[in-house]
Amino acid sequence: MNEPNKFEDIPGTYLFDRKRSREGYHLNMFCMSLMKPENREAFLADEKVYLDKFPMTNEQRQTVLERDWLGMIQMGGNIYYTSKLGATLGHSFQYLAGSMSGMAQEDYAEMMKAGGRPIEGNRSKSGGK
Amino acid sequence: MNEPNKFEDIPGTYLFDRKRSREGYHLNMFCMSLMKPENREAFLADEKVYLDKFPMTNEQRQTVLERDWLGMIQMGGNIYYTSKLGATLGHSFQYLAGSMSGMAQEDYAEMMKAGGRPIEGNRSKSGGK
Amino acid sequence: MARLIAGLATSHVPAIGAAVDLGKTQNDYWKPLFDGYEPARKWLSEVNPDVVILVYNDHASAFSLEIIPTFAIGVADEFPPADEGWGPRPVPVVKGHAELAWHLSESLILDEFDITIVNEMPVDHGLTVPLSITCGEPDEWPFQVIPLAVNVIQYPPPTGKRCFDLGRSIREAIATYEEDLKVVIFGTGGMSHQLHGERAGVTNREWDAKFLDGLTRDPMGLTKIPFLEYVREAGAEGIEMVMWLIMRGALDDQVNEIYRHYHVPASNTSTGLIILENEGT
Amino acid sequence: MARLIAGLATSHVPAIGAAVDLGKTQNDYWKPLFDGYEPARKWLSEVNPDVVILVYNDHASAFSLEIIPTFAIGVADEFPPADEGWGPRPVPVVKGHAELAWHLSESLILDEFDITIVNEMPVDHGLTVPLSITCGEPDEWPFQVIPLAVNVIQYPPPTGKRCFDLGRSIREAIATYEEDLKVVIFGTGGMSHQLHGERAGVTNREWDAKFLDGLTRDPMGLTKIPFLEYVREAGAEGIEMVMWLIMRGALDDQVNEIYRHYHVPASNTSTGLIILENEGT
Ligand SMILES: [Fe+3]
Ligand SMILES: [Fe+3]
Repeated sequence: MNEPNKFEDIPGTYLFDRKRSREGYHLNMFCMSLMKPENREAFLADEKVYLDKFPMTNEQRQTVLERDWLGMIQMGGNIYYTSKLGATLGHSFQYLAGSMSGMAQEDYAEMMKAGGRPIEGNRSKSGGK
Repeated sequence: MNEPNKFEDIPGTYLFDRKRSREGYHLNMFCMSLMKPENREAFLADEKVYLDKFPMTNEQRQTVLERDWLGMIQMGGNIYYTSKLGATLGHSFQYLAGSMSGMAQEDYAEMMKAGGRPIEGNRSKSGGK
Repeated sequence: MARLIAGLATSHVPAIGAAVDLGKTQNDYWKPLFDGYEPARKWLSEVNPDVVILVYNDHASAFSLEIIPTFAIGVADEFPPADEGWGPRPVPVVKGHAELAWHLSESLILDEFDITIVNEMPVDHGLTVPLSITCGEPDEWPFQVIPLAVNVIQYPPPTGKRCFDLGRSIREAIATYEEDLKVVIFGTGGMSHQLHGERAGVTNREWDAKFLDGLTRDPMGLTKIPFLEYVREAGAEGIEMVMWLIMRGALDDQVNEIYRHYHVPASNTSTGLIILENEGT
Repeated sequence: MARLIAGLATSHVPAIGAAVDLGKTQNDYWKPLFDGYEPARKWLSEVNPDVVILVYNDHASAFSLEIIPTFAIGVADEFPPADEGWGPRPVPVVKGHAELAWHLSESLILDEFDITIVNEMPVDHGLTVPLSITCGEPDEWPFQVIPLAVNVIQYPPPTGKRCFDLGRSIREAIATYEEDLKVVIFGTGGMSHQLHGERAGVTNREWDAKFLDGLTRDPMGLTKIPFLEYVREAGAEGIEMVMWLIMRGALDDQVNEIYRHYHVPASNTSTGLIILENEGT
């Protein structure tokens, strides 16, 4: 298995490599802009108008409007950027993590309290352990 | 001779080391601001008001107002920054170089055409050659 | 002469900072974690360092995709807490130590580390949470801080070996600084955690324990861990632990482990804290 | 496979760019200099590279004292000419080669060079003047450009040896890039000159000649020149010549010197240009 494939073999994990960095550039820079309170206000006042300032794809734009946290990651978003959108909307990292892994926030929180998602069974798609 | 003294031994030369970088920080950042046309206009419209935005020392401020190009360097200015003030005022690098070395622009230009300032006699204060 | 006497590694989870800021450190969820921080606070206040070199990663706060330095050293007099989307943390401004930071930068560059020197840098949870963990809520932080920011977000981060070697060079740089200063180095981030994707929330208690053991007794072994293993075994964001190797590289070969604390979870994360002292001190 | 076939070093004096932009290249002052550039233009158009890796220094344009990267690689698709105080130069936008630039950055970081990766970067005379020198005034630059910016303004710049070694690592990175590309590397800046202080205008013809000779025949010797010698012998701003060593490090041990041109003055500066080809090409 060559290097990129080795990373793709890890389940549910999106390496923020050059491909994703280039693909997600404007999506991430939109999120970055939300570090300024005046930009957060402008975004919340009219999301679509604000999003139009950033030349991201329509699909990326849709993930923001629909709060599709996993979709953002799959389209080149990086969690440290998308978490700034999360914070703007009042969501914690844990809320986002639950959403991306397809769990209700309470179930996700319970899993973490019980010691987290087990590494067993989550190391490899091909190896299956 | 220890390292810093070795540099100080070179005549008419101001190593842009940490000491000068710290001393000249705001003077240089003022110059940097002149990369934007609107800032150049604001500076030219009222130099003193514009300079007040930058927390430099009064002595540094005076060197700007008096076009004391050597003084700027002696107070932590760096030529690649002060040249932006030069450009704003329509001066070339050669004009600034003449001024800093105490020569009329024509005399300086003639010296350069004749091959430049000789290295002989300009290597060392102590060694004298 | 400046003396580096100890290293401390700790997680820097933003939720830990929020627990402090919102006064929740004594509730059922957070008390076990914070109780474990008490001995570290006591140790640090007794050591009473003049300067802490704080190795952390910026989480898209001071830097963005516009510019991604591998290693950045903050040489300013002050570093304000960053606004990460919910307003800046209500913690004191971080005071730098410009002279030592410049000395480090110079020494490292001349030793062939390609440092980025930074004068303007807000500091995010990666830097301020370790201060809250180790100092509580003082009006002023009790020491000066030199921020050393490492890229671990954009692939590729520096290798574990490069990080360890950077620590070695920091050790030499401190030893040649003339002022009499007591210095402690922090490595932060980790432990096993993943914040993104369907695998978010993964933890690995055994791997973390091995890492803590290795940090004390076999750091050279840890420098051989490949990037792929960090991601697979410690979660994608577990790669932050390469920063602990900078701390370890700055210490002597032989160290005394003074304290260790491990707790799961803090929000999405396995947390750890370890204190290592040079034997001579 | 990508192939690095040659290196070119040249001064990047802003006044040379101004002479081009103002149509003065044929007057008495500038003609001798520009006549000497003709053979280089001819050579480059015959080589017709796909990509030029252009090693230069930013002169407080993209970066300021806020952030000072030792080595920065531009990975963007485009780099606009910078406004250095008199408006941007009227030259084409510089087109990058993002894929190769990212490959270089990755490869260099994994090889323990602590690169700063940059997506937003106006490029100043340090980058655009060498393009004007070697290409004249086309509507579009005839190749893609990967900017590699080196700090030589704030002390300390990287050592000559570190620069040479970076070149070595660039050579290896290019050799592992799969697309079939013809690559040339430019080292820019110099030659002997000083722009500031009472000693402004100093030049050193003998030292420059020795440097040019060494570049072809004894580059390892050049890597041993200490910073102090550059400043003393080649003028404070002559330190830019360490960037020529990155170019040289990227070439084979044995090279053929194809062309050399030396002229004093351009404004305050001794100018030089040299073309070196790998023997196999
Ligand atoms: Fe972190
Ligand atoms: Fe230059």
